[in-house]
Amino acid sequence: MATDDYHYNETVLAHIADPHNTGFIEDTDCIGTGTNPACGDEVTLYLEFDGNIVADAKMEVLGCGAITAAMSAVTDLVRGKTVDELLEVTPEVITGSLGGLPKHKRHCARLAQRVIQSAVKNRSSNQ
Amino acid sequence: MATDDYHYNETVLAHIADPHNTGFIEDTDCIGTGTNPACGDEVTLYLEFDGNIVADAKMEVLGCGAITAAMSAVTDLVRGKTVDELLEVTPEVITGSLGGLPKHKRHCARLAQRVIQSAVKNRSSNQ
Amino acid sequence: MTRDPVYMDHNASTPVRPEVAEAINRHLGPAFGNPNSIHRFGRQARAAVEEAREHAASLIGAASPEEIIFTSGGTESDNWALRGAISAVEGRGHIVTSAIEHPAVLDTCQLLEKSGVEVTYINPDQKGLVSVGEVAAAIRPDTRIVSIMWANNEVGTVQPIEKIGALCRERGVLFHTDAVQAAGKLSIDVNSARVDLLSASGHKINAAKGVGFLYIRNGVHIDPIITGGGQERNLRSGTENVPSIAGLGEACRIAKKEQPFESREIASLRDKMENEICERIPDVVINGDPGNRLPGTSNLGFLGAEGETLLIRLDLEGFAVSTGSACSSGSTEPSHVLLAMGLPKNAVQGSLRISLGWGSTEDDVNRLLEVLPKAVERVRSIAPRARTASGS
Amino acid sequence: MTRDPVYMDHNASTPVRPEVAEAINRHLGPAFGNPNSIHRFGRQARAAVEEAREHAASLIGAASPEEIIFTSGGTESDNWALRGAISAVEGRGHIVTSAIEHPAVLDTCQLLEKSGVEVTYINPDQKGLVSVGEVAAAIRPDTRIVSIMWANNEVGTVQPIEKIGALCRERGVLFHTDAVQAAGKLSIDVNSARVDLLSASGHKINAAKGVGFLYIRNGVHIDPIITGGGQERNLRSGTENVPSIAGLGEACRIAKKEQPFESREIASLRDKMENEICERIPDVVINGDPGNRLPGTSNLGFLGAEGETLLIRLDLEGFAVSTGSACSSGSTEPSHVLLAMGLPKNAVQGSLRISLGWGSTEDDVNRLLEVLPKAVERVRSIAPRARTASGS
Ligand SMILES: Cc1ncc(COP(=O)(O)O)c(C=O)c1O
Ligand SMILES: Cc1ncc(COP(=O)(O)O)c(C=O)c1O
Repeated sequence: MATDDYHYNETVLAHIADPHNTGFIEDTDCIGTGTNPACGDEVTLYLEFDGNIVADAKMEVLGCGAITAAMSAVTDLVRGKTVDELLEVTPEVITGSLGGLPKHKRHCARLAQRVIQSAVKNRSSNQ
Repeated sequence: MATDDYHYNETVLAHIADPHNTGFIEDTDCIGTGTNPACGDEVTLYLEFDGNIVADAKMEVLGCGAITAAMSAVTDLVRGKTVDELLEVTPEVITGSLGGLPKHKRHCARLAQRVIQSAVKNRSSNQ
Repeated sequence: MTRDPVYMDHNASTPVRPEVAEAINRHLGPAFGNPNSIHRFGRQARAAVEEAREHAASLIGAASPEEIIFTSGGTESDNWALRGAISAVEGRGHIVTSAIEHPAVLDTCQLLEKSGVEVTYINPDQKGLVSVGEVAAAIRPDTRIVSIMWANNEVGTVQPIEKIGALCRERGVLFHTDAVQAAGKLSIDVNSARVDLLSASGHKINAAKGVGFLYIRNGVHIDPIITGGGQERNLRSGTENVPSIAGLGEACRIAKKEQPFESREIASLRDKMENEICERIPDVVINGDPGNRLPGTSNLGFLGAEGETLLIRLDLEGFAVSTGSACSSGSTEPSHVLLAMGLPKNAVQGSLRISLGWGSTEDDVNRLLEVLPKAVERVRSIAPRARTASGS
Repeated sequence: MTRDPVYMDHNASTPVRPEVAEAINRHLGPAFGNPNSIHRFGRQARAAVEEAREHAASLIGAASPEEIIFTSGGTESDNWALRGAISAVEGRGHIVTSAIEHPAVLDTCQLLEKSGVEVTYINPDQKGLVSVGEVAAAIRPDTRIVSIMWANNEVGTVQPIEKIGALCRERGVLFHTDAVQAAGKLSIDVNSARVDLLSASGHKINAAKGVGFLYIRNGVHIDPIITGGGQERNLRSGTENVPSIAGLGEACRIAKKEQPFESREIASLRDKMENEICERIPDVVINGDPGNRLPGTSNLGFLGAEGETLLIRLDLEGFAVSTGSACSSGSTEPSHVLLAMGLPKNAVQGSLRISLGWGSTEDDVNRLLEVLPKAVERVRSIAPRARTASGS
């Protein structure tokens, strides 16, 4: 098929229509947040650890389709990962797991990564 | 039908495809000529009088469709007319007898009229 | 069992009427000639173009078909009106426009500003209405042109065009109106409205994309922006898009005949839909001016939801709607129209445009009503505030 | 018994191939969406546009589909290349072009002159060929762009594009070529020819009127001339003409595949026709460069006849030909191309362009050969010189 740098692909569309792991986790201190002032996006990520390993992840998003898809993908990606491994979840990894994002939406993957880092930082600072 | 200021109408097209009274008249002194330097048109009109009345008319044209049609029409229009009546064959009369000319070709009717006048003048000057 | 998707995005583009497709196909077939050719193929094409011009003139009440010049669409028409008006006079000049114009006007104004033209952008009120008084106050001695759209593409608000037209006439200023969304949906008369320049686009009135026209009142002079072969009375060069022009003519002919009836039907379908939505779904606001809108346009704010996510959920359920204008696919910014209207952030973020038109049915609306409440609920549940909200 | 008229004016416009009409109709039917809409109707339209872009890129050997920007036709492409290149730099600048360009280039240059741009118009030789040396000599330090057409629309002469391209690259000057007549008829490779900007038009390659493209080499910057919604990577705003673009893509795909074969066929048909005409009719000259022409183009001077009159006579007999370019229907002046080539007045006045293309048959040619000698004789007999000529 012809290249399409304008539209969401089917994977992204499926994430947006039915984002994974929406909601929140009570009693966790591992919470990351992020905003994108230009679009008005607001994002929260909740991680629950079992020892050093992410056991559960949930997210809330009020933002465009791309950030919704990115956060949905993140909640899948982080499961089973150690804190060190979490730092390896780069924007490229997130975009890759979505099969790509339109050019003008790639910043959403960067926001999603910052939210992971924010969560990790909040946890560490409380340990 | 919609107005069409761009194309020749059917009457004009018929004149162009088969112009009337082409050729020349030998032994007449009533010859009018005209040129249009911009287009390169060259026109000659031959009139033969029976007393004060035009008995025959012929024309030669090397020029665009519009001047060909105008001259063709003129050779019909002038027949049976007196010299005075010839002066009443205005560009409007010529254009009218063709059912109209495209706007940018109306100057051809003016050239045709000048050729009639030129013929009349040449005759008068020889009488 | 998959049902046909339901198209509810008529302000973005419209389906082509079969009569229009037929007219187009005539000139994709044996009547393919160049209208500037002298021979019969040319004459046949020319006749079609001139017939279309008459239908277009008739749709907007132009005094003469000569006042209609075909273009490649609404965007070119808007560009031409503004760029052509500015370039036709000495000095840089001043433009008065509104902050809720289509980007074809707004971006062009912003670019003209870079070359020294001054522009006043008038903000509308909360309903999207531009005040005639503010236009009057903005006109200066060096104002070359006032450009106010007839109706807005996102919220549908209809502007007081007749009053602005009278004002501009009185003040001796050119008046352009972008009627891309209004033509064929509202009754338009360029003479009673005293419009000098009017833009229209084929694909908003059930004709093809890539064709439109600019009405230029007899006696008004603007410079051409595309020059060359001298087509369109030397005002818009380029071989005429005969098939699309023939189709546009047919669409204008049909619109002229059916507009009053169709508009009433569509408006009542839209009103029914809005009433039901507001009844079945909490926290919905209607954006725009409910009493003064394009017949098929409904712009709704679903507070606490995000528009694009809702749009995509609806898309996967088989409904095509939009979050605002479809013209700037790259845009991630919130609607400049809703922002200029001063709406609160959550109404802007949660806004969805549902636009009905030719072919929309009660069944479409009923199917949407089945699906929309759950979709809104689901999308709202994703948002951070869900935690503190009453329900979940 | 009336037979179908015979179309021999393919340089003015071409019939639409059935595959192209089919592609167009797909997007006049259910796939009518706006390619900038997010929903499935939009995605479907977008995919068609991007596929067409790939076919267009492939036809001219572009390195990337991104280098193809769709426009409303050849005239807009030419305008854009020149106006956009001039506007993109400070200062007024200088253009080098030829005296035999299409009016889309020539008139635009003349208008740019009015705003202070300087233009050098190079005269071709008697065959219509532009000298590379003269282009080299015309380039100045402030030359912004050289614009030389790939092949001429009236006489078909093919220019030394590769050499001009190499020259411009060496001198650091932008090189634009109007390939409206060449695309699909000659093999084109923008990279070996070192072309920076190339114009093409749909209706010259069996696609629709009102669509075309401008190739813009990656890294080359020109200003947009139509602004707004930000379509086409912000270079050409306006809702994309999806049906016509899809059709153009299909036409490019077919042309790429069939061009070498079809061009050979058409050229041999044209040569046969010319030979027969010159054998059967006295005082005929071939205008242009017989050894270096577009395959279907034949421009003949029937000395002592007048072209338009001959054209109309042929039209009534069922043959569509032209006297030169079809673009300027209003024009009464003799061909600027033939004049610039320095042809004698009678060759200019008596010139007729017969252009063959896809769908032309041997039978068409045979039918013409039956009719043409008498038609020429009749038209010659009208002229004043008939009296002194030998025959009548
Ligand atoms: C109000 C308005 N103006 C202009 C345009 C641009 O017209 P087009 O899509 O024909 O370029 C549109 C639609 O996109 C519109 O809604
Ligand atoms: C050489 C050349 N350039 C430009 C054009 C203009 O293209 P269009 O007809 O698409 O406006 C034409 C044809 O008319 C042409 O032959």
